[in-house]
Amino acid sequence: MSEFSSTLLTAVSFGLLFAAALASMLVGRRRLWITWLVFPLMGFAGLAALLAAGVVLLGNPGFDSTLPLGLPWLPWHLRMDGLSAFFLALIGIGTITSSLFGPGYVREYLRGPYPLGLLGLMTSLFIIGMELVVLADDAFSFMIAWELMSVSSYFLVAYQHHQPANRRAAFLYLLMAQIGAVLILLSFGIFASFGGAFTFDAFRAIQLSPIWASVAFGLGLLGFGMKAGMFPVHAWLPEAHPVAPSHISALMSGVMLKVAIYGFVRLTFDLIGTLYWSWGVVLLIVGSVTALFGVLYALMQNDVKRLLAYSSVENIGIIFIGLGLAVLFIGAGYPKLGSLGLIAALYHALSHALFKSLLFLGAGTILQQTHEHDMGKMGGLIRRMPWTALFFLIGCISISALPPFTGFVSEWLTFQTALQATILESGVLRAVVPITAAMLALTGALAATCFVKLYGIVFLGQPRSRRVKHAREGTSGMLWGQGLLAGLCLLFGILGAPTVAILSRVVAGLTGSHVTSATAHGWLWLTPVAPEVASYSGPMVLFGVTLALLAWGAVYLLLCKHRRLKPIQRGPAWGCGFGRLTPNMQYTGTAFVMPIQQIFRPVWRVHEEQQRELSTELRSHPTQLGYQLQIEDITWRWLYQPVVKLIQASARKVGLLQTGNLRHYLTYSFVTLVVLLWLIS
Amino acid sequence: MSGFLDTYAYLTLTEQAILTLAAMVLVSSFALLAQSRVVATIRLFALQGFLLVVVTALVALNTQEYHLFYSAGLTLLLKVWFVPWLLTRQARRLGILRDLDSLLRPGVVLIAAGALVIFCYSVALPIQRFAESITRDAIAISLAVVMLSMLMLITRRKAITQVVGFMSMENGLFFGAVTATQGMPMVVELGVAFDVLIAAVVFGVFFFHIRDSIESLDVDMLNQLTEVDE
Amino acid sequence: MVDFLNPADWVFVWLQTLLFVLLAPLFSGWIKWLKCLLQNRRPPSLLQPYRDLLRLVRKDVLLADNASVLFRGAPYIICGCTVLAASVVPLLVLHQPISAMADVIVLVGLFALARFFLALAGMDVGTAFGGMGSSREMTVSALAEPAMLMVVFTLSMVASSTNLSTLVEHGLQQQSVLRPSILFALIALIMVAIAENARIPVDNPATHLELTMIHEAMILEYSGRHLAMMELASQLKLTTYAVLIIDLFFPWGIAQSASAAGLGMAVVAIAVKLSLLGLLLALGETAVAKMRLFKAPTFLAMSFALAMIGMLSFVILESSK
Amino acid sequence: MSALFWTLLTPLAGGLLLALIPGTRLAARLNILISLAGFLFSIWLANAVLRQGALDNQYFYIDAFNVYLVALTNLVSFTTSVFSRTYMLHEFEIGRVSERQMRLYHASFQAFMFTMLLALTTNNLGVLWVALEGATLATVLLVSLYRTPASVEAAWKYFILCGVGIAQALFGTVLIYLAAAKVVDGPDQALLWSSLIRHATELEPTVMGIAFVFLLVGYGTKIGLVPLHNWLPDAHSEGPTPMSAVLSGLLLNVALYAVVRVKVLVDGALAGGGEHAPQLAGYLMMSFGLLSFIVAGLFLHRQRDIKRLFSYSSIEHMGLMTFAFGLGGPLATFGALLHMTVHSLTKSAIFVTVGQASQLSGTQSIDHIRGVIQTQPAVGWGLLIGTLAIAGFPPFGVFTSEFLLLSATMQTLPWLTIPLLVGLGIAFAGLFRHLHPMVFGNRPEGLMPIKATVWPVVLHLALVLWLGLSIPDFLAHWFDQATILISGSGLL
Repeated sequence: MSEFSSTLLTAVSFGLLFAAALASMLVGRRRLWITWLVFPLMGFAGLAALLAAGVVLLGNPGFDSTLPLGLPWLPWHLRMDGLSAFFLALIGIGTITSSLFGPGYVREYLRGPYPLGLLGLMTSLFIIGMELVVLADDAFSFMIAWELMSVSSYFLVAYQHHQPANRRAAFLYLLMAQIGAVLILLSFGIFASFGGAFTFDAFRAIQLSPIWASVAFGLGLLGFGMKAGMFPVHAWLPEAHPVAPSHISALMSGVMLKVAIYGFVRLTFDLIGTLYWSWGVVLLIVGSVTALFGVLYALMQNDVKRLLAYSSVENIGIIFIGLGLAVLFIGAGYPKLGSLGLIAALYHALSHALFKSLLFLGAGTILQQTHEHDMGKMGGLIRRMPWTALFFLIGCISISALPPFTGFVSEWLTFQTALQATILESGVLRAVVPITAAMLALTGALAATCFVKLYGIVFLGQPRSRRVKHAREGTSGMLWGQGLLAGLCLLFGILGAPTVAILSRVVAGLTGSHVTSATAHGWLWLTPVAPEVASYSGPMVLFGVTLALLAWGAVYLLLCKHRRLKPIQRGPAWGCGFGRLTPNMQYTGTAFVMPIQQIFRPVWRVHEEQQRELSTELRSHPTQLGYQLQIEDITWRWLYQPVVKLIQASARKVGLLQTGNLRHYLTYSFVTLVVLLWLIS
Repeated sequence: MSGFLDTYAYLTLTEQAILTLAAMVLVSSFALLAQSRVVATIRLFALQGFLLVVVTALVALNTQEYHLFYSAGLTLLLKVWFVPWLLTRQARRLGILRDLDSLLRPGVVLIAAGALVIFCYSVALPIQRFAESITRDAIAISLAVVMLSMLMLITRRKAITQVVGFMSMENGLFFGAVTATQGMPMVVELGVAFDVLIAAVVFGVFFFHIRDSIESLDVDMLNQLTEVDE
Repeated sequence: MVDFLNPADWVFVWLQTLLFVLLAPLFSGWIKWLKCLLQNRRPPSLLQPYRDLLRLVRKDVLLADNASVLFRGAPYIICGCTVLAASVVPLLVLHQPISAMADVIVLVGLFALARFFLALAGMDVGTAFGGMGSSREMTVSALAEPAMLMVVFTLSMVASSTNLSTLVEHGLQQQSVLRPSILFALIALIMVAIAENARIPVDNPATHLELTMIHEAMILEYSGRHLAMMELASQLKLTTYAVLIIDLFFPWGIAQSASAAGLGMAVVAIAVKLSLLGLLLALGETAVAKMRLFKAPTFLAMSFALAMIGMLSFVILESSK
Repeated sequence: MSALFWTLLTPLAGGLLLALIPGTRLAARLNILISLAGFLFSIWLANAVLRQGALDNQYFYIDAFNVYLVALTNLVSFTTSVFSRTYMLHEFEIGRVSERQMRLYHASFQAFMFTMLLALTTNNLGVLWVALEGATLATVLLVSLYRTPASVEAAWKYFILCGVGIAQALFGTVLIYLAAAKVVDGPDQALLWSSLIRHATELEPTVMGIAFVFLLVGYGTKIGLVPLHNWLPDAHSEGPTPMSAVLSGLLLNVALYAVVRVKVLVDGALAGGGEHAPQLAGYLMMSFGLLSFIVAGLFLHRQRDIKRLFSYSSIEHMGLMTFAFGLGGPLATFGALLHMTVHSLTKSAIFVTVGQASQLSGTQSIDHIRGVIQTQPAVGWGLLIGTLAIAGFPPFGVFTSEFLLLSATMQTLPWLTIPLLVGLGIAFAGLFRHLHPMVFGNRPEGLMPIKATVWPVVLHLALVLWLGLSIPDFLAHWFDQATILISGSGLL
């Protein structure tokens, strides 16, 4: 019965998405269709997917089916197990919230040059692609779904193609998506060449030799890592995510990156099966570097969405750290701790899906209202858009891994797993793991700095430009979308134990080891290993924080109702003797992170430029000062540019073949013939 | 060298004649390669064609494959008369009949041509099954003629001499087909002849197109379409 | 294992937290008092911090024109988080139900949450000072927090637990063992505590010199009861750190259970240890000058390195298998 | 049999008819009708072959391998003729071509179709050669149709290089005849593929080896294998676009078809012993294929002309197919056959849109074609989606075939996947770095949409999409039979 219901719900989800795609194609000039037909259809599709996943996550069996598509001897296999269900749920949540947010957001495009139908069509295809990826059960349909996801999101990145930056980003995105896909394909190819079949079942049955397994793992890591935004193959991410429409950015950063993580987990933990601890070390190194790199670059950004994109890189690093711990512990013979690491990674995937979607939706609201990307022009939005400000604050707290919100639980679980490293036999490993944890700690602290900067500059203080001054709150749909995510951020921050219980079931399907201890003490307490080792109670922390807020409420009531306290008075802040405060007196984003920039200087390629116009009378007295700071991703210089140069140079060399002279061409033909004759004789 | 047998002496007279003619065809190829005057090139080409006609006729006699006489007639018509006539006429109309097509380093080219002949022979040498008959030698010669014609195509700059080279290549093929295999099936022969005819006509048309566009027939000046950075 | 939901225990938790809150101004008064003595000034009364707080509460609140809701809510949240953090740290009795609520990582998290709001509040009005303070605070904490976590990791690897009660108990059981890791961790933690609590040489709580201040810059715009809460929170934070250091490294005397004798003993022990720690701090603050702001990262990097060495020495020297 | 007769007669008679008819507009319409008739006849033929099995007589040999190519050729010819009507009439209206040239164009178009169909259906390797040479002759005057210096130059190079190449192929054919004459009874039988394949193992291996070299170099010139490819971009870029579409989509296929037919023979001969490695033909094809694939990918980066760009892409894909056929084995062969189909469909669709885009912008220069999506969305999207398809993005069929090829490579020679993948990446970047600014961005001032027939593109891309999502049973069956013919064993 339940198997039937999950199948049915999944089918309904796909059906609705196809209907949405069809409707988008028919939109033409009927723009209201988008608002009243396409987005609701998508929303319900997301809901259906969420329910389908929920049915399976709550312990019912998944399903297994084939579709009459694909190759004659290889129809598309679809299968839903716990892992698929978990990621399908993420997709469902992302879809629901972005379709709540979408109708309000796309009003901006109503009069623009970009066709709305295309947006709807590609969004539907994008979601279909993602859902198919997590359900695919053979390499062929997986690749098709994967590329469908890439291509449709490419169109979404290129949607506002009149800006050259967007075109460039889209190109880069598509290129790297393609390369990544090819690497993944190659990784699957290794299985196929040993097993001769392309179904995941056949893959699972194969026992690869350590070398081939490592090659498959490495290719998979690179391929999926490229999509997920792993350092140093992340370069497309900070370019592409910011330029897509914001609800798409939310889907891309919040959900698509998780789909890449899904692929990696599926490949590593399910298909390869036999894990080696050395892979774990690789993952830990890659993860910590990615996390640290991401956050340091995020810190330096002044474009809101770009900052969020780099922060996605950071969070992917954290997820990889969790995965690395899982592989390491399983490889070293501690499946239970490995499961815990995997739970932490999946939990962080969930957290990141929630808060990054939330933040991108918030950024979208800001963008729609102010038409500004640059936070140097913002400020004081908390007074203009209080609800968005509240939700964004929740997002910022969550992403900074602060209790009692969801980001904290997942990082806490990661720490707890890392601290179990003492039981490992190898001294090197015992040292590596805690150092990774230290990197994680550093990352977390820097992330907090980053988001204080973001929130402080954007929402607090005084508006720095006129457009921002006239910003208004987004539509109710947009607020509902954000509110829902904010609520979930809190919910999953508090209900750590029940969530871990579900995740534990999911993970047990892969590692075979059930982490029962984590939730052994009821829903109130999360005890990953044992209660005397570590415990966390989200609800009680929330209770404590609520008490503080209640105290505020009480004071407020006393103040307003009973007039026991004197009412609050307002007055101008001191402007340091320069008269009233002006927006220019505020700290800028660049100034805010200047101390950190000084500390970690070599990490970035910094281009600083100062302009100074001196007054004519007093040579030492500048009338105007200008300062420009550009941060360039070092991977460009050390990785991408050399590759580009190499290709350009080889192309130039090869171009010498085509001299334009017929006699040269005849000579080629002649020489070819002679050489071949000589070869065979 | 005790096992040495003068196999040549055991061949029939016709076969000896065929081989002699083959040598002459080869020589004509060399001559084509060395000749730089347009009109002389065309005439040499006609001569080569005539040698082919004779060879074809001899083979036809030798093997009683009488359809080869048709081939011989066709060749006479096409390669000895029509193509040289056409080329001469066009060259005259273009006013290049007496031109020289300067050959770069003729000495080197001729030495290379000699080496090429040896190479062709070494390629044909391992063909075991036909070692006893003249077939193998015929293959070697025709291969050499084809290769020498290619060399001619490479070293010539005039469109018209390139066409002669191209046609001479066809001659080499034809020679191979006749001597080694006693001619191809008739349908193929006819098809080939038809193609040669059309090709000759199209070539004729092209000379004028080329002259109209670059005011010369120097193929080295046809170099607009290139991928090399200027 | 303590029964998590025993009401009597919870009453005790409340009482101890109350004690903590009440103690905090006294501890900071004590340090001030000692410092004055050391610097040959006439000390204020030990109760002066209480008087200051009361005076502030009674005063009117004056808000900047463009201060937002966040600015008004922040003191409550900051104060609440700090109290919550303090309630987790065992002051008198070892086993408490609340220690299961939050382990030492959560403790760091709670402080971080408080700091998050503090930094935001600093930026709310839009003065240059506020932004400057927030920027510096976040910079310092970005380095201090990982160092703190490293210390925590070292200790929790030694004790195989991050639960505060378990950690303290572990310390009690093997009091005479000299571990290099613990030594390094102690020094690192003290350095972190100094940085986190805005003490000399990282920051000077007594100055309002714009070029050097960190903490004070953020709360410049606060007044009245808001300022009182901010002050109380920072005093409480200082005390919590002090108690934490005592608990983790010198836990002797803490009561194993809530018996009268044990409690009495514990009160005496904690009073003595806090006084001594205060003395050390005052001595240090008198002897050392405040360093330049851009030296602070070096200071913190050192604490991070020490914590790291501590952990590595545990992994390499003390736990080889 | 009668189906075959009509299939061949239609373009032949059509060509003669069109050579005589003066009215340009009428001729354009007739061209479509003739191509449609040819297409319908070819379906009839395919149906007949599918029912009655292979057709094999003195003159013609039709099995699963070529009958589907016949159908494909006719389909592409039909859709191209539809496109060609609007395109060429536009060229006529703006005065780029005269009425006489239009007549030449239409006649040559059908003549070209005839030669291709003849090459595909004939049983005789000699006739195959004649037909391929005929194809060159039929198209060479079309390449220089515009009479610009560049087009004349391209045509001359095309003519000489393909002529020389094809002459080499003839030498190869002669050698095969020589090898077969002793084995096969009757000189008339000695060039018939059907009898050659029966006696394949008895053919003299050394001669067959040399013959294959000549045939590979000869027909390889037509396929566009590096370093024999030099004529291809020139000829494709300078001729009228419908011609480029059929050249890229069809002629290259037919040349490859010829090589594959010969390869089967040579494999048979070499399997019997001799001093060559049994996979000599395969190795040669693989090396040429791989070299072409990578070099063409690099060339893509340097293009300034949109049609040159896509003709290099054709070289790249032909290289891939040659590689796959060389690799052998059922999986690779199946993939190569599929790739032939989808590449034809996609590339001809791309050339259609390329033609429209360059007419729209009035230039073939990549630097000056801008914002096509904005100016004329149908053309822009066609170009973009077509390029995505050819670049190997699913769910288009090119992905399926490349997937099969890669996995086949992975199974037999895993290390070769590395250059393949590098090549794919380079080619992809090369295509898209040029495509992006062309389709996206703001529309240039003063450009007006042109009259463009879009449905052929839609049809082709829809077919490619269909093949990517699911290969219909009858087609899979066809491919499988062809796979059995070529590689000896099937997949299904």
